Amino acid sequence: MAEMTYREAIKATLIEEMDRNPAVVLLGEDIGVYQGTFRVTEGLLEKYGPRRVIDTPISELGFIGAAIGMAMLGLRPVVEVMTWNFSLGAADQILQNAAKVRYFSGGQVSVPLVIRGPNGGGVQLSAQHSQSLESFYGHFPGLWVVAPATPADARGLLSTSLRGRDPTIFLEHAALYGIKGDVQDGESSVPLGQAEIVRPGRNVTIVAYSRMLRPALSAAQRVAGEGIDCEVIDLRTLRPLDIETVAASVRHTHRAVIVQEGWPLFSVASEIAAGISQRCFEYLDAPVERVTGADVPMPYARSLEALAQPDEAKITDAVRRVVA
Amino acid sequence: MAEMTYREAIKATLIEEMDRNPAVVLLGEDIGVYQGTFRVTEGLLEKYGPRRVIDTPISELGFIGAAIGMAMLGLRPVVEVMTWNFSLGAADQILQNAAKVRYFSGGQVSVPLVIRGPNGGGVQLSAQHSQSLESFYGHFPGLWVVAPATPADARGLLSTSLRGRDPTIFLEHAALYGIKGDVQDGESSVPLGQAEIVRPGRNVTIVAYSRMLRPALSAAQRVAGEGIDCEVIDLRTLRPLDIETVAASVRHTHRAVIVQEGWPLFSVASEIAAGISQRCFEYLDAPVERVTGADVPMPYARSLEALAQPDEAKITDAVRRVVA
Amino acid sequence: MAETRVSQVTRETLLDWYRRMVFVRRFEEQAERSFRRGKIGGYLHLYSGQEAVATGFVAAMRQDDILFTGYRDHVHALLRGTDARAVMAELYGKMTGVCKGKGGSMHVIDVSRGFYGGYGIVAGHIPLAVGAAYALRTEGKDRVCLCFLGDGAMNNGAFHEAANLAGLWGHDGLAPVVFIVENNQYGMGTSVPRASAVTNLASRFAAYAIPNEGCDGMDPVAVFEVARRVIEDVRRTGRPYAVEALTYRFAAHGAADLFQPYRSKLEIEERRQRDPILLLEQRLRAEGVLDDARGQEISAWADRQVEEAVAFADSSPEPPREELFTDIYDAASDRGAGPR
Amino acid sequence: MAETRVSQVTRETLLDWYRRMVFVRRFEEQAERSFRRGKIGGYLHLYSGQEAVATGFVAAMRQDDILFTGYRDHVHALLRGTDARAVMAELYGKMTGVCKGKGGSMHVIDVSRGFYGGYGIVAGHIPLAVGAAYALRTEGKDRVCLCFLGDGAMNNGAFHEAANLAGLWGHDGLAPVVFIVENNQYGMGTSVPRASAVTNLASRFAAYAIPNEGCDGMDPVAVFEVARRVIEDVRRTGRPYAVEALTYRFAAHGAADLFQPYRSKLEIEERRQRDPILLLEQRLRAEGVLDDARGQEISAWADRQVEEAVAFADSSPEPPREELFTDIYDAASDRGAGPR
Ligand SMILES: Cc1ncc(C[n+]2csc(CCOP(=O)(O)OP(=O)(O)O)c2C)c(N)n1
Ligand SMILES: Cc1ncc(C[n+]2csc(CCOP(=O)(O)OP(=O)(O)O)c2C)c(N)n1
Ligand SMILES: [Mg+2]
Ligand SMILES: [Mg+2]
Repeated sequence: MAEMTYREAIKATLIEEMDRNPAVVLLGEDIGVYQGTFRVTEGLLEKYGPRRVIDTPISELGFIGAAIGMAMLGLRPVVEVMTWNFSLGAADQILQNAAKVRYFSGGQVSVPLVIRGPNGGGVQLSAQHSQSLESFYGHFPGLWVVAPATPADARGLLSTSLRGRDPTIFLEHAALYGIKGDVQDGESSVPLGQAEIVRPGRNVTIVAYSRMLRPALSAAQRVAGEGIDCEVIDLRTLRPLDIETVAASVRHTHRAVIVQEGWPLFSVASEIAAGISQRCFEYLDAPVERVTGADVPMPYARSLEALAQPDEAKITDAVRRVVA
Repeated sequence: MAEMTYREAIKATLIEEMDRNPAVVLLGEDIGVYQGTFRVTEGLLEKYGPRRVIDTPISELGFIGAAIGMAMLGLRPVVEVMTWNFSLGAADQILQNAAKVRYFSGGQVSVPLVIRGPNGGGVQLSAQHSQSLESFYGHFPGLWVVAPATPADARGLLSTSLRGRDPTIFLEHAALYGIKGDVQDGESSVPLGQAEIVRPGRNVTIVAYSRMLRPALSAAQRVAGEGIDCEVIDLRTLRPLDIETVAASVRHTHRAVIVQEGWPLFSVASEIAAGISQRCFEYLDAPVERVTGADVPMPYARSLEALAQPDEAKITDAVRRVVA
Repeated sequence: MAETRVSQVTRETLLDWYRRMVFVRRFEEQAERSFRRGKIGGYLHLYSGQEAVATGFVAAMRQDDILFTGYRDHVHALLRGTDARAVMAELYGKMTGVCKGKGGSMHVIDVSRGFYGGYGIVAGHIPLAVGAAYALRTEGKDRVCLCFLGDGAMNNGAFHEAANLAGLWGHDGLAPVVFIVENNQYGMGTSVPRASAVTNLASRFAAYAIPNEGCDGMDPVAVFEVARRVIEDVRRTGRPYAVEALTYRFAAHGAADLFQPYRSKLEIEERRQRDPILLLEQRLRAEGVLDDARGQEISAWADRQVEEAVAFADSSPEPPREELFTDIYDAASDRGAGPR
Repeated sequence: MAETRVSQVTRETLLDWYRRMVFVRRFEEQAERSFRRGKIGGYLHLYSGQEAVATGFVAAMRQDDILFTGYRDHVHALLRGTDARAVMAELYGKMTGVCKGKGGSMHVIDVSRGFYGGYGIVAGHIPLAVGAAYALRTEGKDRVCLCFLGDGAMNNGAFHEAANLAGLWGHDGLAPVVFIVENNQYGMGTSVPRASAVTNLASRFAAYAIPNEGCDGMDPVAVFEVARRVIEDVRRTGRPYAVEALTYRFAAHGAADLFQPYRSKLEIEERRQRDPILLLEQRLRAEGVLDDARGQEISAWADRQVEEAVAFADSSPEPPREELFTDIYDAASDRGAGPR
């Protein structure tokens, strides 16, 4: 066991895989000479050289498409998108080629590709730079969609993704890079598609992932004082979605609150709420509550941005509502 | 009242608006000389000339971006995407500029833009050409998302969209262009954001839209013989979503089946199911059933494609399940 | 010219090319008939008229080289040696198709022959080809990647970004890719001058430091001479190269297009005067390599091949329903637990 | 040169430009200080070093012309005459900001001055500018649209597709747009030769039939001479034109970047020898138009302007919470019932 930051956990995993597998190459804007916008790839160009750590032009469509082609021919590219907002320019390559070529080739072609980078908002980057795109990518079959909340999961889920043979949307979060946590030594891999109960409880199930796990936990802490015992589940993977773990929990708590940073409509929260209502129809004692980002483009002003996002207080209120 | 096809209804509306408003211009691939891939714009180049009917290169990102710029400067562009699948190349322009510039400019700029074309599958176009993208576009605030199922609604919703001052994602369906229906003479406008009860009933509420309305209606017909009286609702608009009309219906039917052509996860069906479960918690007699497209890239083979899509039989079974 | 040809392309080779070209033309004609009969669904894009381009380039490829193209892809597969029966079965959506009937006409793919497809989004395959070329180079071998694209595809951003990456990586010898622009004068109904600000398409590659030239896309020999030189150059240097082949599409853009308001019957007739198969036939007859008997023999052989392909496709089974859910994710990685 | 300048740009004008350039530099320096103090959040991209480019071009614009640029946008607004207080208030996220504090540094927009912004996605604004230019032409007036972009933006597909559309529409006189490539040598930490296969960026416009030339982006007079000629040409013809202005960014890419491993302190120092403000000051002193007293006067005036802007921004109110839900859709169209 060693304590490391979320950033260090990702970097350590990249190094581990690059050392054991020469087919792993990194591509992205300013990941080399510049050392990475969020310093995740710091020093890797010096360590592995320009053929394996490739600085790219501002051509998301081009280099993500090229990475798909590399993967089809046997390399294992890991693309860093400076932020997921910029991946929209490459949506066609990700959704039409990476997610589908195995299928329309009748299984002849694999695309062992990981695309990683920060998702979400919270640091006043305003409308174009604060999007949470998991519900969008998660809608498309052919992709894996992962969103770790802790250094240990960042490490475990990334190493699983790097050894898989399918395209993985690996959603990090700028607000998490600096957080610390224990990570087991040596290789560690966390299976995709398995949620984790991070806090057992009896009265209410709170479902969260990525950056929202911490306010969910502190809200659970907070209401514990009021005698409300919350079970907190970290989804960790959004596609495939481990709805069973969530449903099993709600079958004994009878109440659920879902927390997500992104927009409400046609989202992860919609699916979880629908899945719970369907699977726990006989068990629910109250309607499922959803705490999501406001249905607005993200404003720049600090005060408005705060209003637009879920936080401990909003989660706490929702918990109180479901037990009321 | 005149009977016309869905195609004719759209074309008639375009002509009506182009005649009354010189600011309306059309852009798209092969909408002019070629007369439109689905013949919706047939003859319009000859009628309005090349400055108002603009054939574009295969540059969705470029000409949709240009259309946004035209709209910002006072024109009212109507973009035809040959099919919505090709809009993925322009996702960045649609989501980052069209949907957000009014907001981040503090209301200084409007983008009165309609992007229209066929969405969905069903004619063996395989994985890259058969997507239903409404759940994707509907996730983003700043856009209107419309999906008419009848000639009358195609006309009414398009004319409302063309007079609005916001970007509208207007989802037609290749399988519907040829269907006929009564359309009232003269101007007609259907408000966005209002679902319609197309078949009143007492036992089960079936929610559908676009191409799925017809199998939903025939399923209702079918089970009527078994004494199951279905109320069928056509959503018509997906953003904003008229969940209230749906909830009001379920409050008296106590049961619901949602039908959509698209993929299940993080979708319109997820949101409706969640919304019903929340708003009709005390009223539901059975879990909400969802009939959606299979969670797979669309296969080419006719038999597999049929398996991947909702149809009357699948809807009928779902209705029977909710009343069982 | 006569010398060079004779020196470089033997009469036997020429005759062999003629045989192939007649065969793939018949294949496309049959595909259209099957489409009309409802045996083939979706979109069907025929290559008729452009045969000399793929024939010349594929002839210049090495067995272990690879290629990518768009949706007008049947002939590229056939020329690489993919069994015509498996290609026709794919168009018929049968389990015996190269892609198990899951891809259809726009996604003919045969990795065993280095043919990576077969893509339906215009220009969407170009970045793949550039990345694939990079991967080939990192193997330390000297394999080359061919990327066929249309004139219309050049106006798409995917082309621009991929071409710039090829130019950049080429400076380090890491982009062994040949761009072959099949300029058939139209992108659906839009002629080159109505879609491209500059009509000399080869010249546009200068913006990416990619050497380029044009060639007569109706003459397989002319194409082959350029192809061999260019491919070997790319193989040696690891730098990209672009060739614009001037050609013409005789068929409609897609088999579903019943009329073609964007061009006149007369134009098509004129272009048919330079039908690549006709030109080659005239040359072979002039050289006495081909006579009526030989011609009929080839024609009959081609028809037989095509008939067999159709019979095979027709009698093949539909994919079983389980196929709906296979090939989405790696079978080795169970969906519940994720990739291992 | 001396003659031309004197003939075309009076000493008074030059002095006025100097005043503006000193002012906008101070504005940026203040913005950085406010960022360090946590008064400004998000990303903050400074224009320091590039002032001559916007100064020369904006000076050559007509009142009713319009412009678009990226996220390095404060100075373009200030030079067009947007109140410095409203710009600073925007950076502070206040209700008195040009965009009511909703846009921030990357989205400074002032439509009343023809400044359409202010966009955060690299190259994403280029198609907007081409469409805007088309719209201007359909008014039947002769207004022109300026589109500033970075060297890095040219490698993006949005640039390619928009430039091709401009070239195409320009053939019909429907694309009165001037592309101004502010080549500051880097896109974040990636130098031009590491991002672009071809380093003569102006020359890349040939692929779109867009006439182009380069100019010294450190000399406002050189920029102005080119700008005036080019803008009038575009105004007359309705055809696009491209200018590559060679310039340099003295500040870090963004104020948050603490170290810059991609370039040396020495390089920056050398480039500062050609600081556009310094060069202009030397010229004005040489011509006796500027002396110490005048210099201090201007410096003091600039500081006062900036202080006022900061005081205004600091004391302005945050946007009220209702603002969270306004400006998403047209107020006239009620969300429930849709646009009317
Ligand atoms: C991005 C995208 N936009 C539009 C289409 C529809 N489409 C299919 S083929 C085609 C024309 C392509 O022309 P070209 O590149 O010249 O190839 P050709 O068909 O002439 O071989 C178009 C517009 C598409 N498949 N992809
Ligand atoms: C599509 C996209 N990719 C990446 C980014 C992150 N980013 C912001 S500015 C920048 C560099 C742009 O360089 P250039 O175009 O030369 O403009 P400069 O910053 O030098 O003025 C990058 C990569 C972005 N904003 N948009
Ligand atoms: Mg073509
Ligand atoms: Mg730059």
